[in-house]
Amino acid sequence: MADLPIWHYDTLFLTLALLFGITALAMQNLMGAAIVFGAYSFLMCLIWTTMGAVDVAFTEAAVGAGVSTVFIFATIYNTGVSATPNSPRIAFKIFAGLIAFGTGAFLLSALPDFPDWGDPKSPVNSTIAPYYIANSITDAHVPNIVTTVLADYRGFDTLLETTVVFIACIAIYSILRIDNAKSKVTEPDIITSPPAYDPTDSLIIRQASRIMVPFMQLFALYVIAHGHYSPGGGFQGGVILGASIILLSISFDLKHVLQQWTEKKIMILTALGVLIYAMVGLACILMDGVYLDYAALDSVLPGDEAYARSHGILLVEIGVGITVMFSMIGIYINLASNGRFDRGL
Amino acid sequence: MEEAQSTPFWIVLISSMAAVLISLCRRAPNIREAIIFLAAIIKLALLLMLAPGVLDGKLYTFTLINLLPNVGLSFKVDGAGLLFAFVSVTLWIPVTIYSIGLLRPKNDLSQTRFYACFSIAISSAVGVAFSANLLTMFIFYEILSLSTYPLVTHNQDDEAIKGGRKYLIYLLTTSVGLALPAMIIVYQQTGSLDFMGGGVFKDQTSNTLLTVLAVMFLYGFAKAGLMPFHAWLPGAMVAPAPVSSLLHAVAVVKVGVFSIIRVMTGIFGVDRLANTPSLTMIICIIAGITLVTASLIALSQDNLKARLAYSTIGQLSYIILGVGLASESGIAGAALHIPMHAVGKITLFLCAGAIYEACGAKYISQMNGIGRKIPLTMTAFFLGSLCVIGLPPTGGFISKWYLLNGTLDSNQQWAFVIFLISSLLNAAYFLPIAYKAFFALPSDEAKYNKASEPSMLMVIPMLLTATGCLLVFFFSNTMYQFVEQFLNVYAKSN
Amino acid sequence: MEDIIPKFNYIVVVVLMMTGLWSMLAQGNLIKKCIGMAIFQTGIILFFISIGAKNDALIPILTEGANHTFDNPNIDKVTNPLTQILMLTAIVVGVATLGVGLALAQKVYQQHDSFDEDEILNNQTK
Amino acid sequence: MIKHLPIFIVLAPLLGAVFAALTSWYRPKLSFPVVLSGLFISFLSSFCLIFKLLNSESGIIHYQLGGWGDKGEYGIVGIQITVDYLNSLILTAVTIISLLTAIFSSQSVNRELAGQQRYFFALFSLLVTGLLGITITGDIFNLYVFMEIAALSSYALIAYGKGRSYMASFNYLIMGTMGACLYLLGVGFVFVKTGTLNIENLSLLIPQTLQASQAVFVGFVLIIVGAWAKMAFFPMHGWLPNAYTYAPTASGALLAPLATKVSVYAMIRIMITVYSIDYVLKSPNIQTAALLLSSISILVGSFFSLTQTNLRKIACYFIVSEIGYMVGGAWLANDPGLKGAVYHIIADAAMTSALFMVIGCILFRTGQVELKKLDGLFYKMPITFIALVITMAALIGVPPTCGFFSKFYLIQGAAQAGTWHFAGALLISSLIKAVILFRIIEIGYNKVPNPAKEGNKTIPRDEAPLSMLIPTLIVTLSLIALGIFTDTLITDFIAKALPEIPAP
Repeated sequence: MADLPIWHYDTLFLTLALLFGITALAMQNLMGAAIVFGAYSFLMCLIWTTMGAVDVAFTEAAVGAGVSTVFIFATIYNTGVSATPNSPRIAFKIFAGLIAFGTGAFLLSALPDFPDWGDPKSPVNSTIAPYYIANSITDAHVPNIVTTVLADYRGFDTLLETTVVFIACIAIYSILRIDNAKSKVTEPDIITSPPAYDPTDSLIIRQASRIMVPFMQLFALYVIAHGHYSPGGGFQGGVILGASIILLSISFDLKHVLQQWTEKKIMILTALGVLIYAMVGLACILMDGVYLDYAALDSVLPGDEAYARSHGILLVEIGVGITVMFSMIGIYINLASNGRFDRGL
Repeated sequence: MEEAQSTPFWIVLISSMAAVLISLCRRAPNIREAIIFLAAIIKLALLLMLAPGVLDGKLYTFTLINLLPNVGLSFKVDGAGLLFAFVSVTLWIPVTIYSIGLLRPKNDLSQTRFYACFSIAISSAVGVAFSANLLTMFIFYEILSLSTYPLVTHNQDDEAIKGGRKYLIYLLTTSVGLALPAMIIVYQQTGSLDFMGGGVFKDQTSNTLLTVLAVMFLYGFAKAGLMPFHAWLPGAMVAPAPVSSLLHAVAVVKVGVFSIIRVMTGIFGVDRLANTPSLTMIICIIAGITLVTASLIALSQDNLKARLAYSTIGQLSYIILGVGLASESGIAGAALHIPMHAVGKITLFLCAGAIYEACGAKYISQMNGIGRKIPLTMTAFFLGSLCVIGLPPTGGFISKWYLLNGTLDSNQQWAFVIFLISSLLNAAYFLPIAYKAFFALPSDEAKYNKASEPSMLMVIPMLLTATGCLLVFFFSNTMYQFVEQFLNVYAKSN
Repeated sequence: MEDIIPKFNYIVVVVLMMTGLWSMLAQGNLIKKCIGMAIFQTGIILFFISIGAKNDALIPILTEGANHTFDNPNIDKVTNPLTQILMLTAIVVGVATLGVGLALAQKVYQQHDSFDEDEILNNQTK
Repeated sequence: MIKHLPIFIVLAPLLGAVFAALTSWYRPKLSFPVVLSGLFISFLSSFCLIFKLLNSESGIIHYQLGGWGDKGEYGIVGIQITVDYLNSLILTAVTIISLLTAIFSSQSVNRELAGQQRYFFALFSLLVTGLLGITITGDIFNLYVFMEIAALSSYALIAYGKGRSYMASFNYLIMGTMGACLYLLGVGFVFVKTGTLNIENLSLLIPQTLQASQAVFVGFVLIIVGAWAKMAFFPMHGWLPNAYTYAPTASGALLAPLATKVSVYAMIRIMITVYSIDYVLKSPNIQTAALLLSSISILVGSFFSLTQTNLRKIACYFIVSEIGYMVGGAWLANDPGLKGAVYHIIADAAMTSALFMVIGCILFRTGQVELKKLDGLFYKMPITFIALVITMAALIGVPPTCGFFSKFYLIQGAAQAGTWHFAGALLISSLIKAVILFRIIEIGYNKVPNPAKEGNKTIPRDEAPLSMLIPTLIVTLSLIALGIFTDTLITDFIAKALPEIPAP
């Protein structure tokens, strides 16, 4: 078994992840399911790190295990539902099981056709990818290939990805925000009976987070700015910045955060991030380049074409960071306060 | 001898443009009706302009736009088409006069809609007459179905709605369910939908397919009223008299049979028909059954309009049977029977409307003795009956003559017998009406005491068309010349 | 065993995804549906990442090292960056969808006082 | 600047949305014109591109983002957007319809969503961005991202309807995400064997060297099923009727005509460009299944529409049946079938748009669209009613409207392939729509006593405002115009867009 072409830890992690995933879905208690789901996400981060996908793992840690879990918590907190009742639809469940089983079998039918795990000569690893690895330095002076591909080679995807975050933010505001003019809505009674445990009471948590938040924010800025040389970039940094504010609101009070971050501020900044990205692209057109061809900016940015690309990447990463940070805050505020912007998790 | 000319297109379009103008003049009835006459006269004039050329053997063609590869919105004027268009437009004038007489006194404000739809219907009838291919024909056919719906439901009472529903369901279901797929199969098989002399099918096309297609077309153009898809016609009789007379004696039903003539001659080809006994057999049997059954049903109807409707169903089958004979004189008879029956039947329907207006009588049993009160109307009715039965000196005689000739030409003696039986039945259900009206004693003297001829605006058109029944007999030769030109193009074997 | 071990990752991926799929279809609870959706998505991400993995390779950040130089990297020893980019996008899309889904679930809860699909359906038809 | 037209198509509505979100805080009145101008630029660009395309020799226009083009042995390393004969038409249709719908919606949004319309037009514009992106992109992963942009904004647009729309939107979200995930997984399976995501590079690889690969085949099925879930194809259609019925008028009017059609386009693009007709023909099981499902879809949609009493629901079930037309036509995999399917994308977009606009007009004036309560509609809103009748006639397939010609091609394709159940389903659905048209006419026109007659109650005219009526009329008249110019569309665009398929 010594020359197996895979990592031994991975098989273990994978099996564990599988267990966690199934447990998360099988648990009756929703809060428990959310926690197990968070653990599952962390396990995934580990797996991806061992596979060499540090940027993805980083993002998953911030987004999947961090923010997503908080979102689910906020929802559960707001509704006060802790356990799912046993829904009696056995026949339907079996039917759905058959569908899933059939699909799975169909997917596995392609198994012999797949390249072995970790094969460097598989089509995926030998078609386009080598170009990126070989040329990232010469094209943009950026050692972190992921950053180059993200913001330059496939920069359009990233612009759209930022747009997706922007849309999610607007969408959630428009879905959840209760119109103040008509807010004679009767308050759901679950809010009047919050869970027995109130996190705002804990002194330790307050003090700890008060100390942590500045460091988190500093770290996030570093992640954005140093994304060219180390794992990270706009997304990760943005999410961490957002998370620092979310942490504040969890440990202190949502009201506190709400006073500072009004809808107007959040929306304008979120839109601004996308705007920066799109405008950098437009600037390239004005400078006789193609859309998002940062090399065209070499007359305004310092350095040669490759450096222009490097700086262009930094500019758009800042845009991404702004959008992601404020959308995360916006989404959290809405989910946590159920759109009423007064109190909540 | 084809000649490209846009006149056919304008002829079709004029009455549609008139429809637009009519709907703009809703508040000025005089101007509105003047527009109709003007449109009709222009249309007639343009038709007459084309006539000499057509008689010389010219085919006027015009393609407006290509709709599908090889198939355009195209027009082609030949003898039969011109004749049909001529009849529809000519009869439009008396019917309009009659409508004015009928509707104006009622102060019915939906008259504008009535006239507008009427004009569109005339447009599409002429469109069918001038179509150069199946697609164009189908388009006008459908426009006709839709534009006549408001006319059928003009009264907007329960009965009218019911009749209208039946009308649309029968016509749309059959055309979409049968004629459309048949057309698509033709296109898929041959890549063409043009009406051509020898038909579009290649020799190797199987006879079975052709037979199936023929049946689909026969029933698909349900306006021809072949049984069992005939029930819409009696149902549509709820419409006002001008509609029943022009549309359900001339335009709509004749469009149905005209379409079948076109398809049989232009798509299947007369030669192919004549050489495929199974094909002609099926057409003749369907038409023959309808012919006899409809005549028998007509005999049993007491409602005058219903009797006329069943009579129409029977007479339409004459035309289809004529085509099914696949001989030159059979087709000539079929083509001639369109105008001949048209003038006769329109007279009868106008009379039926007039009788109802004058005496309130709907049922034949109520009509004893009314001839003395309304002699002009009943005289017109008598002349119309003669024409439909086919007795000289009316036009019906000529067309039936050709049809009977056709049966002998193609050795279908049984069809000869059917024609004769049916003509006898025609006489049996029409002549007693006129006889009783003039000679029987009124059953309800008091009721009809005050009855008198309706307004002159209604009487004059009736008399005009009744005279027409006689005129077509004397000018039948001119009409035959048109038909001959059509036969030269489609029915003469090379 | 010899056939399965080199492709173990694919099997785990398929099982994970199908669990998520089943959960999206069959679970009556809206939150569970959302978690199922997230698990389905991580399954896909895992699939992409594992096809981009290489044996004994380094992370896709170039350094001066024994195996390769800064300017002329040894391509077989650097993990595939492309699949990672794609999955970064997928993660972000995933969290956006999850957020919107949870927001909708909250609204549904406000109306029907329940997360259970059957109960909601009963409420609506009432 | 001409060079950059392709990117402006997508970028203009995106920037429009961003600016609209920004201006909504300073000058709320400006948001709408900003979005409108974005859509207008997009429309102009796509319109100009058609002419550029007609003048170009290759019949395809590329735009490589970031300047990353073909790098020899590696293939195309960046993201490329392409305009060719197939998608130029759809781009124009999407831009025109979205522009008209935006004009149409301004009044109804102000009324229905009073006080909450802040982000509505931004989301509207973002949805258009997503749809245009799906159409224009030349990269199968980029397509996924655009798909999600369109999907996320449509969830929000539907949820604006309040009330039952939340659950409807949630169901759509689950089904839509499932579709997108299946699509992404399919992309993964294709990617495993090819290592590239560019559609052009894939189209060189798959049909030639990877015919027999099971992974590529599984990927194909997954992508197709994912697209099916997105377009509400039977049996994954459950979300659509509720979602589009409970959405606000403006969202429905934008989503109904465009969202599903664009997914159909994506499916056809994958089928004929990434894979090939040969590939489709060599998987006969899938083909048979797809055709059967299309027929069922058509019949289910039609029969359910017959049982509904709400005009909007009826219209939604029409969409389900029309999807069957297009999927079936594409999977006939012969020349007339594909032509019919592509033509029907355009035709159906126009028809559905007209239908939902008419419904919007009625809703605006009367506040409801229950079929039973439409009595006397003809006298109240004559123009709207006539538009409704024309639209229904087009849906039935009455010539010379566009619905007739698409049906013509589809039935021709079915006849050529010998798939009679499909032809039968098409005809039955036509007839069912005809029945519904009769109902509408009888209720709207004949049910009340004619007010024009003396002695009957008069019904005052009350048409929708001009800003709603004019777009409705334009779209309705385009149904006839499209029908008349069928030949131009087919020979100048669609025939050139499709690969040569030899007749059997």
